[in-house]
Amino acid sequence: MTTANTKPHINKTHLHFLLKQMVRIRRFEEKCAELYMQEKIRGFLHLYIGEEAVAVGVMKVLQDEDAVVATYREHGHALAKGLSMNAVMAEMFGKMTGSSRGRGGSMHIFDASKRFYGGNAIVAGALPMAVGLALADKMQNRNRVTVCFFGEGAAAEGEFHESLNLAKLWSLPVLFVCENNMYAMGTALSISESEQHIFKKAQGYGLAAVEVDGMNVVDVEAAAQKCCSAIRQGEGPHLIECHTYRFRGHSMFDTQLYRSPDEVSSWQQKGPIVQLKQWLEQNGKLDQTEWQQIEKEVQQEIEEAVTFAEQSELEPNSALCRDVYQESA
Amino acid sequence: MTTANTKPHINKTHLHFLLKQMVRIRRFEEKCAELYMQEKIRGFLHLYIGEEAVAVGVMKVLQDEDAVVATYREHGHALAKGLSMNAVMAEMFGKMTGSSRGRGGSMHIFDASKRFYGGNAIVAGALPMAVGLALADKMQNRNRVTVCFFGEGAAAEGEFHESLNLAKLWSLPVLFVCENNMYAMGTALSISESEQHIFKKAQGYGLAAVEVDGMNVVDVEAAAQKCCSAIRQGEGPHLIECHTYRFRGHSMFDTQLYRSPDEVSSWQQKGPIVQLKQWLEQNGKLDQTEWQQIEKEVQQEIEEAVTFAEQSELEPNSALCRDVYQESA
Amino acid sequence: MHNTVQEQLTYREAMREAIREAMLHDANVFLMGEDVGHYGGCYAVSKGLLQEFGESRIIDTPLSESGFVGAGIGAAMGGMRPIVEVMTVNFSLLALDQIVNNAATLRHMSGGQISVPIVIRMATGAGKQLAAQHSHSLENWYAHVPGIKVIAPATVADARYMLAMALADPDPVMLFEHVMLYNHKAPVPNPTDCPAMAQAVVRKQGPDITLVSYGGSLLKALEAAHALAEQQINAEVIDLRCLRPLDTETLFASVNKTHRLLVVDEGWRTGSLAGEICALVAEHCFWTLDAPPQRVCSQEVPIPYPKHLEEAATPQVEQIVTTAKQIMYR
Amino acid sequence: MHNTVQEQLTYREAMREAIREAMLHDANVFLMGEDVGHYGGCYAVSKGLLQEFGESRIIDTPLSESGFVGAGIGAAMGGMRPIVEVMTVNFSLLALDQIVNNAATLRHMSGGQISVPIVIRMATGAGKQLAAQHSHSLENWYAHVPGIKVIAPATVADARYMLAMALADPDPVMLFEHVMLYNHKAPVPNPTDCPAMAQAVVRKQGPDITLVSYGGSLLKALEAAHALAEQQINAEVIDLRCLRPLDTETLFASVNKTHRLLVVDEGWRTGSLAGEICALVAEHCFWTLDAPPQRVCSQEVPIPYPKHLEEAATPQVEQIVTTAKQIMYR
Ligand SMILES: Cc1ncc(C[n+]2csc(CCOP(=O)(O)OP(=O)(O)O)c2C)c(N)n1
Ligand SMILES: Cc1ncc(C[n+]2csc(CCOP(=O)(O)OP(=O)(O)O)c2C)c(N)n1
Ligand SMILES: [Mg+2]
Ligand SMILES: [Mg+2]
Repeated sequence: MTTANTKPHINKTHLHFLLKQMVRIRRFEEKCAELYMQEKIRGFLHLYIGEEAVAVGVMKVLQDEDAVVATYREHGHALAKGLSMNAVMAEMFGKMTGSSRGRGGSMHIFDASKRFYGGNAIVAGALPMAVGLALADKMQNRNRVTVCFFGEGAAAEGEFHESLNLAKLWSLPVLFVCENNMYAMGTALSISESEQHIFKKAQGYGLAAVEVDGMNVVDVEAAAQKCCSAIRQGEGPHLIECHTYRFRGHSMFDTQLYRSPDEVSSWQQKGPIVQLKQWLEQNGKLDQTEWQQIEKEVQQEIEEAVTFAEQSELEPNSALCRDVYQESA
Repeated sequence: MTTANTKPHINKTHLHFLLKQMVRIRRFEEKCAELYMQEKIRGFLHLYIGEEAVAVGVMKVLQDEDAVVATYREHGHALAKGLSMNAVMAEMFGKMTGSSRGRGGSMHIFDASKRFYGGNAIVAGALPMAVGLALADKMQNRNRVTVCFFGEGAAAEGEFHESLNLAKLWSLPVLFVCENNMYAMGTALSISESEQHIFKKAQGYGLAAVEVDGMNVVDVEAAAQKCCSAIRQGEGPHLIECHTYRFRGHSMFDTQLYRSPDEVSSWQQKGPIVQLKQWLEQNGKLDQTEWQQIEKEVQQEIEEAVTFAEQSELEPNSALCRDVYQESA
Repeated sequence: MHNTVQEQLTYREAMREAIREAMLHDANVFLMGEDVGHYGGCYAVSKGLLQEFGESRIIDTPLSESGFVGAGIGAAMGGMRPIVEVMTVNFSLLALDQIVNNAATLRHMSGGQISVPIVIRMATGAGKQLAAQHSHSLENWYAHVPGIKVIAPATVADARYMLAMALADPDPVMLFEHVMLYNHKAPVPNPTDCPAMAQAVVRKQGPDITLVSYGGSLLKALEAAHALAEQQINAEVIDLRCLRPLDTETLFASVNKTHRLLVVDEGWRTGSLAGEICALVAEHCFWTLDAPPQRVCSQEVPIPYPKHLEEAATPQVEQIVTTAKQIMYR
Repeated sequence: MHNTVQEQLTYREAMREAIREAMLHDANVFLMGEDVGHYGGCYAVSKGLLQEFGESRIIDTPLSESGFVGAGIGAAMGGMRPIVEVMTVNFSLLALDQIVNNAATLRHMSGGQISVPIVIRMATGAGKQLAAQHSHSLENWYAHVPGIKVIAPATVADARYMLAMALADPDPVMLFEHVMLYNHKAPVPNPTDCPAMAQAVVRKQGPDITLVSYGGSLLKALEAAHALAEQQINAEVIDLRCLRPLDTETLFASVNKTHRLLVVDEGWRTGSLAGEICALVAEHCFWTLDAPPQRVCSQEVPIPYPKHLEEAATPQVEQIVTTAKQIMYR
């Protein structure tokens, strides 16, 4: 790994930015859950609540031209990568102004102009795609990073194995970020992996890998910073295993029979937002007014997004079959 | 691993048995190559010549009720597991007396009564099946081992990853034997794996694994012996990586542009048969007469097999669609 | 026996009962798949079974479709009777090599030595706004493959009884459960009233036109038939039930009576199973047909997320009615 | 230009020339797949290309079908023009999720933002005694999927020119090369004489019956047509060339002229592309048909190893002739 100064420059502004990003994601998703109950959002809705530090920490070190590939639990990644909340919310509503023109919904948020490549609902199915995006960069001599987020459950799929091997074999600029929230739907890691340390699996491919507290946004950012600068210096793919936890069910249908409320609440106490907020407060870097200001701005952004989504148009039925092939082709 | 006495009991009879088994396979396949040129055998023909020590060494430690799952390069395994040469040769001829009634040919030799489960032509496609056979044994409380042979090329496939994880996760009685002959068709290991030590990959699953000189039949047998007794004592799956080399092309179509004749001949000098034969001779355990006797017996067995295959009947066209489903069903 | 008060069950409960019964009846039966245990099944089919039968028989697998379907095949070869749940048909693509190249071929390419008595269950179909990667209907692909059998129980009764038939079959059987059926509730008849696995069933008799359907589309076809009846068109509705092998006898008998065919199938139109049915009828009932055979299928588009577009993309009752009337020249 | 002395090429050489030309013409084109480099391609199509273009553009991949097909999709999204060779259709099952759930859906589910201009080539078909796991013909499966296009060059000329059309297409194109065609030799016409990618071609004109075919079966259909001609049956032979989208215009025009249809297709009969063609014709040309549409397909059996059984399992000229005569009531 590089010896350059990779310690992120942590000052108040920086930390407030991270905090606000996490709050944006949190409140946005709380709103989504509400809208789901009102049946304005449908399909599968997978909330990221509790895991915000991962997306926010990693995204902080990316440049605009770096690419992100995510899963169906990707609202947070989309917002952190710079997609407008309006477009993301409209997508959930299935409206034409949505980031995917309403065709994708919660699981398929895309924005090519922001190099945000989904929103992919087949577990581990996007890992090879991330490898390919990085391959294109290498072939075109572009110094860009492709970051690929996936759950610990995905590590059991053959695609994980094939993708890590290809990435290392061809020394590609990919950062694999495993969001280890301990469960794949209702299946605990202990009943799905014989080797439960995902980062150790990376060694089977000679890949540099680390694990990090995924509830601590600064730790995540620091790890991502180190890995990304190594990648930019041509040191090939890296993997970060982020230990995290989802506070809500897998999707809106989950009755959570597989874990205890105690387990959930003990994780909630070390939640990424509460943790950072407390630290800032205790260190005199966040006062009541500042906090309220953050909440207020976020609230406003969300209200606007809902209004935008509500007022946007649905695609007419006559356009059903557009965008199956390129129109002029 | 078990502390029981696992060192194979090596005496002259034992070594002569191993030598003869390897010679049987070698001469059988030399004959097959000849018959292929005469167009009596068709389809793909993958010769095991050079790799005999692996099948012979492993099979020596198996019991009748242990299962074997192999690849399309499986003539040696079939013969070593106790299938009659007649049935294997007739299979190559596509005759009704063949081990698979002629339906499978060289790539699909089966004998359920011998627990020989192919003959599988999709690379890595049989690994999950081996896991399942072992699962059935575990569920039925049968103390049996399932041995699964595959090439080093197969280790790149997702099925390798999924199968090793399942086997270890469920602590199943499987022995994975990787026949590392350095090439997958024309693709050298160095251009297909970022981590070229296959046995090290097993660690990513917490699986016990060793590597062994696959040109030395006694070493292979010793390793297999150790692993199998550990498996029989409930210690779960094991993996052996056997370093070996195929002296012939991948199949009969291979022009071998990807390796030098020098490389081939240097490996031929340490061939499994020549090595054991020399050792026996140098230690006064094999004289000229004994060697000729082996060759003669093998020759005779092969001639009988060819005659048997030649004289056997072809399936009538009217029976084309039998055995697609169970007849009475 | 229990003819007097017939039990009411949902499709989901019927399937669960079927699994329970199989597990109780044969110690070699086990259920394996993603989230079948602790989670209770992605569509709650197996809820409670872990508690009843324990972890050795209700096995939560890792996300490894190829691996655990292949392991099921091996276990079947080793004497077990696995019920493997692949959560949905969408993920079954990852296990297709195991199904097509192993399960379907082993008996034949071993010259008849090897049986693979496995049942592979999966949810299928659209209707829940799950978008392009989660709304496939690929029963037709499986119905194309010699060596496997394919069933699609469309009624609560069939959900209750067809699994046992599949498990009794010595060959691999794929069982498709349409996602929109799980909440349907109906009384469950006696097992003896359930027709054989490979038999199509006439769900409604009628002389005017034959509507052929299966799985998630059957109820739409029946609803359309009722709407048509109000317009004095008396349709016959056939539920295929078994998609491989096809019960062409029942099919042809109906068409030879009605002289008209409309197939309703949620698969994409081109290359659909509906196309196969039309082709079979055109080949075998050509001279008795009074109009071209037609089909109502899904539009040629990855299924979109919004409700109105999902509905526009998949077969709907109104469309069936309109097409049937066209076929009747009405 | 080079109209005077026409070059003779084998199908294999034509495909190689097509790849070479594409590589020379566009620096973003590269070839990737198992054994395309050092080995020279499993059917020797890419022999010599590694030497000419180097390891950065002729990439030998590990045995990871899902991984490298997915990587090709990603590379296409990243601005490259990958030609991905999946050795044979048999192994493409392992990459099917990537093709169906990613390549085919990305444009639509992103609302039109993303193009996946990839060409995926593979060998297909039986005839080389490779038995059950190595003899599939699954073009019909791919032809079922909206979002991808499917082509099957059956002639040396099409092998020479269709790849360029596929690469010029902004959408994913699957290209099927039948294993029995590689050694066919024929003169190569001018590129300008090559019809558009999605156009079916009448390979032989005739008023009596329409024979429809593609890929490895085309030559059998043509041979059958010549045998029929000797018996005063003048068949029209259509080469579909593009299996998705289908050129129904050419197809219907021919059937409306001949009033009779026979489809020849190496896929298993039930659920074959031939079935789709029959269904389309039954739907659209019903009133002009003078006989039931028929098909000659593969038998419903995993392809067996012995020559005589492999031949019995797959379409043969004699069978085409016999069936055509039945359709002509002769
Ligand atoms: C190939 C595949 N199999 C199964 C599913 C159904 N499924 C969706 S999410 C999920 C759990 C994934 O867990 P993990 O990778 O840990 O991600 P998390 O949801 O915890 O973020 C499952 C089983 C799927 N979408 N794709
Ligand atoms: C899934 C799959 N991909 C490709 C092939 C074609 N193929 C057959 S053998 C082979 C090489 C396998 O190499 P390895 O596993 O090392 O075994 P070896 O032949 O060296 O014994 C390839 C690429 C196949 N049969 N299956
Ligand atoms: Mg998880
Ligand atoms: Mg090898």
